[in-house]
Amino acid sequence: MRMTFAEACVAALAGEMRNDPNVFVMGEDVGAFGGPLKSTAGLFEEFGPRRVIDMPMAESAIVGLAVGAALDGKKPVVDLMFLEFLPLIMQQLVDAGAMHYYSGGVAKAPLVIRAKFGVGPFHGHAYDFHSWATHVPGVKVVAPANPTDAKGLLTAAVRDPNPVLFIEHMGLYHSMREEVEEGAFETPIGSAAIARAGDDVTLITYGAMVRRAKTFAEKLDADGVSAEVLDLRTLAPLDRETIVASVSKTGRAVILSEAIEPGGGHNTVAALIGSTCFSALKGPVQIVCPPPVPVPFHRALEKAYIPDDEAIRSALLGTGLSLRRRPAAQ
Amino acid sequence: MRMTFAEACVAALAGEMRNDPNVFVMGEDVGAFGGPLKSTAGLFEEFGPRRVIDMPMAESAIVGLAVGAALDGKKPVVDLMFLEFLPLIMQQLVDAGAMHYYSGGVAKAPLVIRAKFGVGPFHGHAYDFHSWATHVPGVKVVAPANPTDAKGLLTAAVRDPNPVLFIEHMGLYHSMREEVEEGAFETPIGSAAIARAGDDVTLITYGAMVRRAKTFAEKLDADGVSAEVLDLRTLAPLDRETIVASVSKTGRAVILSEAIEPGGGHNTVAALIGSTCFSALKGPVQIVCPPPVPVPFHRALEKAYIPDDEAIRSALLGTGLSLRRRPAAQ
Amino acid sequence: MTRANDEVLELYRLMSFSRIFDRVIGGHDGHWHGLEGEEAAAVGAYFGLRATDVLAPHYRGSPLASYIKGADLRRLIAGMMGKPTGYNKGKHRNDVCGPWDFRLIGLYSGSLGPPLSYAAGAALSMKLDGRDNVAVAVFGDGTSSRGDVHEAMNTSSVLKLPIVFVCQNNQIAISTPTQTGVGGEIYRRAEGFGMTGRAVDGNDVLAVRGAMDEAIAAARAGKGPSLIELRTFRVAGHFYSDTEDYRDRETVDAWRRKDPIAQFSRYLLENDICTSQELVEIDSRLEAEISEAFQAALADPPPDGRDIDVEAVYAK
Amino acid sequence: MTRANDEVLELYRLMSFSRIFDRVIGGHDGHWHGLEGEEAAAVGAYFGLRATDVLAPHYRGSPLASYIKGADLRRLIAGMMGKPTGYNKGKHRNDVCGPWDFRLIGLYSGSLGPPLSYAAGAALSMKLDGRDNVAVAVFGDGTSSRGDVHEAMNTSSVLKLPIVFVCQNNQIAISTPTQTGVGGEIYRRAEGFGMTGRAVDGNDVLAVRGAMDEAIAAARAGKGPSLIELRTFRVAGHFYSDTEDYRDRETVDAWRRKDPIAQFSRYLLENDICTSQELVEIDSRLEAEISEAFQAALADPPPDGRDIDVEAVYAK
Ligand SMILES: Cc1ncc(C[n+]2csc(CCOP(=O)(O)OP(=O)(O)O)c2C)c(N)n1
Ligand SMILES: Cc1ncc(C[n+]2csc(CCOP(=O)(O)OP(=O)(O)O)c2C)c(N)n1
Ligand SMILES: [Mg+2]
Ligand SMILES: [Mg+2]
Repeated sequence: MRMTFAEACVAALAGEMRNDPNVFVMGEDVGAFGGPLKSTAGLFEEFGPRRVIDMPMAESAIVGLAVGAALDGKKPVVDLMFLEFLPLIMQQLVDAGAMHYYSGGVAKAPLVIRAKFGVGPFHGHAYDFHSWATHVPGVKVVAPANPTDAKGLLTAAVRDPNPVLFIEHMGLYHSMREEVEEGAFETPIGSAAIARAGDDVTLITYGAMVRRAKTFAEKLDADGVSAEVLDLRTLAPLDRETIVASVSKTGRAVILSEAIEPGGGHNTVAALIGSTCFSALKGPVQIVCPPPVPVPFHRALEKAYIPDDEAIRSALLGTGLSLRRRPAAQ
Repeated sequence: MRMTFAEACVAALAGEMRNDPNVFVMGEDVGAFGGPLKSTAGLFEEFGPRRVIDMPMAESAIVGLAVGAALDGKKPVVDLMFLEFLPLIMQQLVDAGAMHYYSGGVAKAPLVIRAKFGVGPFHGHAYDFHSWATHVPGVKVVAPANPTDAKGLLTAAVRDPNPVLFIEHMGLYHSMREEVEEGAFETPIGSAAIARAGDDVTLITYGAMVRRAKTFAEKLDADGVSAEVLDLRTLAPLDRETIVASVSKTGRAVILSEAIEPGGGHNTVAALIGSTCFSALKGPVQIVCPPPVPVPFHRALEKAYIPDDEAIRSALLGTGLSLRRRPAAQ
Repeated sequence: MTRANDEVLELYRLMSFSRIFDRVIGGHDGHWHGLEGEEAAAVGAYFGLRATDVLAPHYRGSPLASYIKGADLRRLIAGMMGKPTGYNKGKHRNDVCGPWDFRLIGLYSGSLGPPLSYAAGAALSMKLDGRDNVAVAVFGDGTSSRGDVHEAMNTSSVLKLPIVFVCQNNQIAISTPTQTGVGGEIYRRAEGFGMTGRAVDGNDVLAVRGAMDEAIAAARAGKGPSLIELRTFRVAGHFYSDTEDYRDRETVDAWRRKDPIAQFSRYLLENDICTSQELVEIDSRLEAEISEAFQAALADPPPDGRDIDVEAVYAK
Repeated sequence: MTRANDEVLELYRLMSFSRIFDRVIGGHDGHWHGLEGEEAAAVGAYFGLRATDVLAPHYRGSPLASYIKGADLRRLIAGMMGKPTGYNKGKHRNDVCGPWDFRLIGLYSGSLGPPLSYAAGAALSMKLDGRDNVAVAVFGDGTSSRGDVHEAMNTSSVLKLPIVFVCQNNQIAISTPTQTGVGGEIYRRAEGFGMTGRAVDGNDVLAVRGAMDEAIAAARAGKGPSLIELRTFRVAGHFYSDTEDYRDRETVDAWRRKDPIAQFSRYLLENDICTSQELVEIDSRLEAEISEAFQAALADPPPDGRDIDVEAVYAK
């Protein structure tokens, strides 16, 4: 069936809710309203108010209740609305992440927190704060880049016995439709995907940037450069093997991120490559990401904020690649 | 005058409070109690309850009030008690960091947030969550490693027109006494210090790890290795020049951190070195830091958590250095 | 208490301003959060502060608050469009964040709630200086569920700060009615924090002003904080192009009949405070003022990429 | 309501347990947060829950709560020492975090407040299943200032959850007395959330039990949450070796004279529920039980570095 990213998320939830009576959805306006940006469209109609629970505007309590219900054996899926609200629930994330370890292995907190982010048609609430969550022990962070992975990763997140932050790029949300397998399937958490194979450089990214990287990589053929695109899919814990294998092969890496540079998760990837692929590296690892300012409002500034093709191109040059642009006819 | 780290912080505050009526201190138990771990000892006696304000146990509001008072021209210094409470005030940090930029340059939020952390004699509340704050636009993060810098950096933080997170390692708090200059002086924010000069490798760190790195570096002489120790002092914004200059000289870098690896600020340093010092690097940049688990409780596990000399030693080997340990007589 | 006629007419003008402003902005931007039905509450809450007082308005109605506090309409609208001529230089949204130039505290991120403490902090600063200023902090019924409200109210109470908390209870938060979002009556929460709380008809601008005047006078006099709950109704959609299929039209229509502007017009005419001709003139001047400012803002140049101005993130 | 004598004696035993436990643990660890003076409040709040009920106790008194809920004393003490034989395998502190094995929700970081919502979440789970279980969530007067309390109470109220909130008001938070930390009366906050709230003499264990029984029965019967404020006093220091130079001894001594255990002993004797000889016997059995468990825990081996067990961070 052809689905958008948002529809694929709903399909994953509907599937898990049908299979497992312990799965339920909670958040602000997830019921009759259909969820922010229609993120839960149709679930209320199918599962009713007992399993699709509208909550007061109290993010700490929403996630807090999910933690408690999860301890008690439920599998709550919270719609946090926006990743911009992550600061409001950091404490709950820290606690949930610690529970299994700190309880000596007795407690489990299998909840999922869905959170929308990213510059896109929905103007605002774009902050990409995911990096904080990668720094919380015991928490997994997942960022699908297409409808199929959205369904497979959300299914896996619901089934995972740990707290999972599931981030949804608003630029992908309703924009592309793709054939998505019927029925339940899992995309394993902790495994990256080679979105495009190549030999000369690895472009490493997640979410909406995967599409941009792929498009860019296509164009690079014209420069005589064969670029591999690595879709991280899981941002914590990282799929170290796939990253290392790819960069060991290509010898060059550019990491594309929508989070600001200092303290951002992309640095973890860069540091991993720097320490693990040292002898394979033919040039410096480059990070392409927004400048360290709050996400600006005007569309023209948003555009200047998110790395564009020009920034990727100069990062490629920064890795020491030479781009032999062919005549315009190409 | 010879002072401990904690006394140096108090001296900085007392000095600024005498000079500037807009400076005041707020937090839980900062008054007659003298502050957590005596972090404000004597201030209440000198300045009274109008300028040393005991607050209810409401961290978001405490920092929130500081933000509002700062907007209105005050220079509040919040004692947050522990960096472990950072999750409770992330939203206030994000907002405060955005105010100058988002107001078109009109608003300023010159507050200081003091926060204790680190494994030390005070058992518990050790989390090193500073990395999140390095990922918040508009916020500065400062981490002194000795009493002199504690005084100079806290003075600078109070005078800085931006929100500053000032982290205080509990392992340093009352343990060492050092001669500290009388009167007000500033240690500039944004500038790292060469704590020990060396030629073969740069050990980069902050807080209590600086002392460990220096002690370790002394011992390395016996291995025929001359190690430079770089005390970052400011964790955001980083002193890129000093880092790059040192590693360009030595060709090798080991970053020591008390924050867990994924998403930690040490990766930002490693990525910077990897991208900027590529051709100078003689071996892979190494990070030595705790494993990604919540800080464990038992002293034996705390010890296993915090990187020890053995871990530093193997990281040094990881950079490709050969350690020619001389006979035991040494 | 009787009010001077020019003050009463100014209240009318501001309510009418808001209604017209909604139409102009909503026609341009479907995301606009309109204030229809809540004008008496908002105008009543925001009117009459000193330039030196601090105001943290509710996000819905924030441009009205800025306008009342003295902001230039053209710059405000430019700021809502993200133009560099706006107060925020295109970097942020003046629709939810009024200019600090006029001592407004808005949203510096998307999160509702935290500004209540920022306002309390400004009140603390006033108190430390011994100034007889106040801070007014306004929040919605939805926002009332956030812990920020609790922390700001309790802290203001124990510190006896000169702040007035106002809940603009329009009985809904996006699609969530107060029945399922709010336990108990909001104004009664004040008692539990040791401050007075009262509920007022939020569609009666004079009742709102009366309650605000008392609360502000008490705060200025050092009597500490209080809470006023303004009971009104969101006749508007959550945003301008909201299809509102989550609620039934009857209730909305019933409240439309209690329209605060129509109600206040009747009061003005019945009490011979002005003629209907005068009201028409006020409205047409407003139409002209708003559309002129809007057109001017629209014509202002957009930023270019360099206006992102990375250095500006830190104050010097 | 009259109670069976064995229940009444059990209440005595548990209070006395707490007093002796304090002495043994405090003698070993100066950081220990003692419960002296608050035993009636804590025992009254924690007694009588079903194994299937969930309890999020206040951090002060958490081991007592764990013991009452069925935890093994030796493992509990070992857990407080960070021994691998403890419930947390040395990775965390059983002094502030009781074992989930017995459906206790403790502190999973140093932050007080958030566990209230976790307890509410467990209550939500019970309600979704239609079980007649309850959750009991206890917090201090200091903790009452946190927004967590507000969010948990409001959310529990609108969802009508089977949860009983209990404020163990010992009139101080570290050095901050309720007068400067808490605005208003805590139990009255319940009204503002649409639930009943009541204040009870927290030094009278039977009064506490009476209030708890009613609130728990109401919650089990689907009548939703309520709040009980237990008024007591922290006779102990904030921690065992606290010099307490921030408060005057007179008030403390006055409360010492209202000692809940002495008071309850008198009641037991005056009403011929038992003889003083029986009380002495209870106490000496407790002394033996506690010191035996303590010595055994002390003798348990400490962890070694490998017990850090990094893989254990994720559940499989
Ligand atoms: C902390 C937070 N949670 C959620 C949102 C998303 N949101 C935007 S407006 C709104 C409704 C707010 O309701 P209310 O406070 O009653 O204001 P109203 O829209 O009715 O004026 C919500 C939930 C937000 N902006 N901030
Ligand atoms: C969120 C948070 N803020 C501050 C602290 C530090 N702290 C530990 S105990 C305590 C006092 C708590 O007071 P109360 O809730 O009354 O409990 P009591 O100690 O009186 O039993 C404080 C402030 C904390 N643990 N958590
Ligand atoms: Mg509302
Ligand atoms: Mg207390």
